[in-house]
Amino acid sequence: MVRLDAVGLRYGGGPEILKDITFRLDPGAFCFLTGPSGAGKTSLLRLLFLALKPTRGLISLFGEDVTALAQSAIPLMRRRIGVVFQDFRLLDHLTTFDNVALPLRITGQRRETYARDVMDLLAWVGLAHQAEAYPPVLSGGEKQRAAIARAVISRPELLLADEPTGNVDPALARRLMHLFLELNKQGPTVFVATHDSELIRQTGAPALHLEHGQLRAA
Amino acid sequence: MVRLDAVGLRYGGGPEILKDITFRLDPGAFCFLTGPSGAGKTSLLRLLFLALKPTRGLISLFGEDVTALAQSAIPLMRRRIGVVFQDFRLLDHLTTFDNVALPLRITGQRRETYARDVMDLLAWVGLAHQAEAYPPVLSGGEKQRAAIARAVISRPELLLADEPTGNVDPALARRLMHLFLELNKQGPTVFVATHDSELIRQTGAPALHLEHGQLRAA
Amino acid sequence: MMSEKTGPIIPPEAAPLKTLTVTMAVMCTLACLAIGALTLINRAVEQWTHGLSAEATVQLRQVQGVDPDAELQKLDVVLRQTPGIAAITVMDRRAAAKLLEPWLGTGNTDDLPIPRLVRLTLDDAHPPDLQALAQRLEETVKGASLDTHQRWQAELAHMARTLSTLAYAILALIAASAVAMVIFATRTVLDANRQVVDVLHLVGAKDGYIARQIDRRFLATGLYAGLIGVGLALLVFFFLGLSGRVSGEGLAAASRSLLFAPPALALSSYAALLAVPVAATAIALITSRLTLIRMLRNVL
Amino acid sequence: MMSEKTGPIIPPEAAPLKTLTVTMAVMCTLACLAIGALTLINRAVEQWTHGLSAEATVQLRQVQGVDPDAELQKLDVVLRQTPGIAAITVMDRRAAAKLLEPWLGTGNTDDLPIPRLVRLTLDDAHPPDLQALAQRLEETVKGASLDTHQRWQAELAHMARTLSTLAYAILALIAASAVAMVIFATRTVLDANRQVVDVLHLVGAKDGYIARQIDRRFLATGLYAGLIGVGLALLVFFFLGLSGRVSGEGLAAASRSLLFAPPALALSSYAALLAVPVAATAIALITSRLTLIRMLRNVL
Ligand SMILES: Nc1ncnc2c1ncn2[C@@H]1O[C@H](COP(=O)(O)OP(=O)(O)OP(=O)(O)O)[C@@H](O)[C@H]1O
Ligand SMILES: Nc1ncnc2c1ncn2[C@@H]1O[C@H](COP(=O)(O)OP(=O)(O)OP(=O)(O)O)[C@@H](O)[C@H]1O
Ligand SMILES: [Mg+2]
Ligand SMILES: [Mg+2]
Repeated sequence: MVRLDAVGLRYGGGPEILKDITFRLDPGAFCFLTGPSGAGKTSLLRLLFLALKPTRGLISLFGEDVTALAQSAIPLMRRRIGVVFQDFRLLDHLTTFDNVALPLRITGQRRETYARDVMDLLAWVGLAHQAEAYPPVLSGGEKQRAAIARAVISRPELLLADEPTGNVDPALARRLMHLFLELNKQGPTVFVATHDSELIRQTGAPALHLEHGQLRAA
Repeated sequence: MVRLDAVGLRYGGGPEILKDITFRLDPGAFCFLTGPSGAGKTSLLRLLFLALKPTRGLISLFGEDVTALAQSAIPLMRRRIGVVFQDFRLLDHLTTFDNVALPLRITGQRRETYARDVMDLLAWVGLAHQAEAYPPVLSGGEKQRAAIARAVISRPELLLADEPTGNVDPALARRLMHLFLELNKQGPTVFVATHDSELIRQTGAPALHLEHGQLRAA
Repeated sequence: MMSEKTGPIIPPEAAPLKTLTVTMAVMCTLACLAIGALTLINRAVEQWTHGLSAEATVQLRQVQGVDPDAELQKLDVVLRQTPGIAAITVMDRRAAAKLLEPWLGTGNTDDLPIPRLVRLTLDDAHPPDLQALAQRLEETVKGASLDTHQRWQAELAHMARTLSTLAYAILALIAASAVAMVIFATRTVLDANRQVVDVLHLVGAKDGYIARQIDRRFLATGLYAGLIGVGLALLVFFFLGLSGRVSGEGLAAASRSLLFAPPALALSSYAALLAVPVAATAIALITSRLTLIRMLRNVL
Repeated sequence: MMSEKTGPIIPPEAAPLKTLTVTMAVMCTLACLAIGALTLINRAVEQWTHGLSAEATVQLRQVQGVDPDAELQKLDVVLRQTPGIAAITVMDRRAAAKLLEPWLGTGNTDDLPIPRLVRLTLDDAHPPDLQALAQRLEETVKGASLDTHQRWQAELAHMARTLSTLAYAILALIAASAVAMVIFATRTVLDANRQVVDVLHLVGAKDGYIARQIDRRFLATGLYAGLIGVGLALLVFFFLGLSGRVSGEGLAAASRSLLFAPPALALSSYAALLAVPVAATAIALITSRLTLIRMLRNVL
């Protein structure tokens, strides 16, 4: 599913953020990623959703070598991956509904075909009443939930989540983690970066620890 | 210091988010604010740093009635308040150093007079090596620490922090909370909204709980 | 409760596009004025050169002691022998005097020795050898001289060339600055929406899809600007047409002749004016699309 | 390691300002061309009307059976008796014949009864009653008529008025669209930096401080655009001046006369051209500042 082999990453001429990262996620796996602030968790996830090319090493997704991918094949590969960004990245000029529906809309689907699904998902994350609200008026936790909904709406084969519960209370965090586990049972691989050790403990899933550019099991 | 009297708030024609909020913070107090996502914590803080006017009720800061404040007096009042925004609000085109120095710079101070202070503070929050970096290349936790540094650089009389530790690991969160406590000892009143009940427990400071628009001691 | 419309993928508030619309509308107005001027110049040059090259004048001065009517007879004979002359018109005294009016006043000119004028209509297909004719006339008819209008023609052609060059230069300047403006505006729109474009890329949108969302706006902008420009220009021509006296010459009459020409001419000048919105739309669409594709490809 | 420069408070990449610079430069060029045209028109009108109103011409036709020289004597007497005439110049036959050349050719004109022309220079301060003079001449001198050039003057004045109106209209159009563009550009810059402005407000910056950070850019934009515009316009005049023949009339000569006028005239026309960058800077600065202050006040 996901395979990294001796991957190294440096930004520009800076120090190497990731050094010799080697790991694999099997299809249907559920895995956490932890590590201190600035360790490179977001950078690692960026490599996985093709927003960044590694300085060295090999990354393969769904059995394809990502570094050899043609420019035109990137969008199609990205549609198989759902991402919850640490900073949400919602579009301020679209309603919560339209934001969540975006991954479906850009594939050319019509509103009628997805409206039901989107509303159901919004209800699950507790945002049904905010479907017509624009992101600037959402609370921090509501934005985070909208970002999660957008990441899972297209039933991706790989779900990457970056600190998806930093802005919600512990009860809601458990509920969202439950959503990820539910989803994971239906097939997708899930990879979650988080600082919340309590949450990792409760979920009972394996965690990888990133520090000084090295990855080890936590 | 801070006094709210029967304050109510609704956005546009929506429901009342805050109902009859009445509380006071004495000079030198340290207080947490908790509550579920969407309860109105950020809205309450917005009232306190004058980004919002209450629909009804009375707010007074530093002994002055805020609702009667002249437009031209608002900037001067804001300079006495430091704010850590939930979404950081750093300026992407300025370096971390310049971002942190902003509150001093807009009062007309010259770089020579504040450069030392800014660098010392950056070192304390662990960002000295990123002083010349721009926010888009900072990690989530680094941005949050820069936002905290900007809020405290001008030694405000009132410090408001909105979920200031959502993106950092527990160890760093304790360190940052320690910074707030240190600062608090030197005079300023500190008011922190957070979901992290663990942190509240460790700090041992009183907490107010906001739910269904009502405030009560936690 | 839920609205049934999906929002536009690129934010609609597009101040750079408003600036572009205003700017391009002004540019289009000026382009139309330049095209109007070009049309008038070309039309006038055509009339003049056609009229002038199809015509020549023989002037017969009175020479002391020579019978003008006898000389006129001789002249007539020579002209009739020359091949390539389609018609010969002898202007009567009154017509000739009228031409001299600015100098002699409108008073009684009966007692003045006005030169006789003979207008020659030349055969367009087989024009006569005018130089030979001039020499022959000088030799055989006393006081006769041939005016071929050639100096006039050269002067007019030179002036027309200068004016046309100026008009074309203005059109080129306008087109070039329109292209520059569209490039800048496209960049501005893209910069203002950098975050939106990033997110679209990250959720798997293709470059072509994103470009289509944006250049649609530029198409509309170019079209509006062009139509506004043509409208303004027509208004300008209309008011210029009103401003002069009805029978007057110059700017006013010229503007009127642009607006109310005979159908065939009107068709061509209106077509030239309508080329402006078409060109504006094309410039806006093509320039923005090329800029977009190039810029989007540079973002990973 | 640490750089010693603080960054600008408003992000420097300002594509809307580049668009504005290009646009305003083109506008300024056109404004300069319009001002050049206005200067030429005004200068020509001044010369013409001054020349024309300070002058009149008496034309003395030859009448059968009347001695022209005797009539010329009578004319001279009448003119000398009329107050308000500063000078009397009798044009000799050659000069008069030269004026008729287009009609009579350059040949020998000795045998033609050319009318005699007498040019009157009028006393500007106390001009004579021209109507009374005309009547008196008609009564006393056979074949004499007074040409006061009044019809010409009216024609010229009308044409000049039309052209000046056109030029002023173009200037007004340019100024108005410049104001509109600056307003739009200011909005664009403010919209593009809405987040920055919000943050500045929230850390306690005053409206005036924020406005100063932005309108500084507009000042520079206006100044650059104006200078580029003047430069381009001078180039246009220069090439127009080159395009015509050296002794020629019309556009080329007019352009040359603008560029290389005698010092006093040159000073005034260069001053008029330099008013363009000043106006552009003023428009940019004042419009953007007013727009900024109004827009910033509407943000809490
Ligand atoms: N585009 C970039 N250019 C240069 N350096 C970058 C860039 N993005 C991130 N970095 C640097 O790389 C390091 C790792 O950043 P990253 O965002 O991956 O950390 P993280 O583990 O996600 O931290 P956090 O928990 O605080 O979000 C940081 O020091 C950051 O400043
Ligand atoms: N500008 C606004 N206009 C309309 N509604 C708003 C606006 N800002 C916030 N709201 C709504 O008010 C409610 C409270 O929002 P607020 O941001 O205060 O919550 P919060 O307690 O900070 O939540 P969180 O813990 O998720 O950050 C939310 O339902 C939100 O959608
Ligand atoms: Mg991160
Ligand atoms: Mg909040």
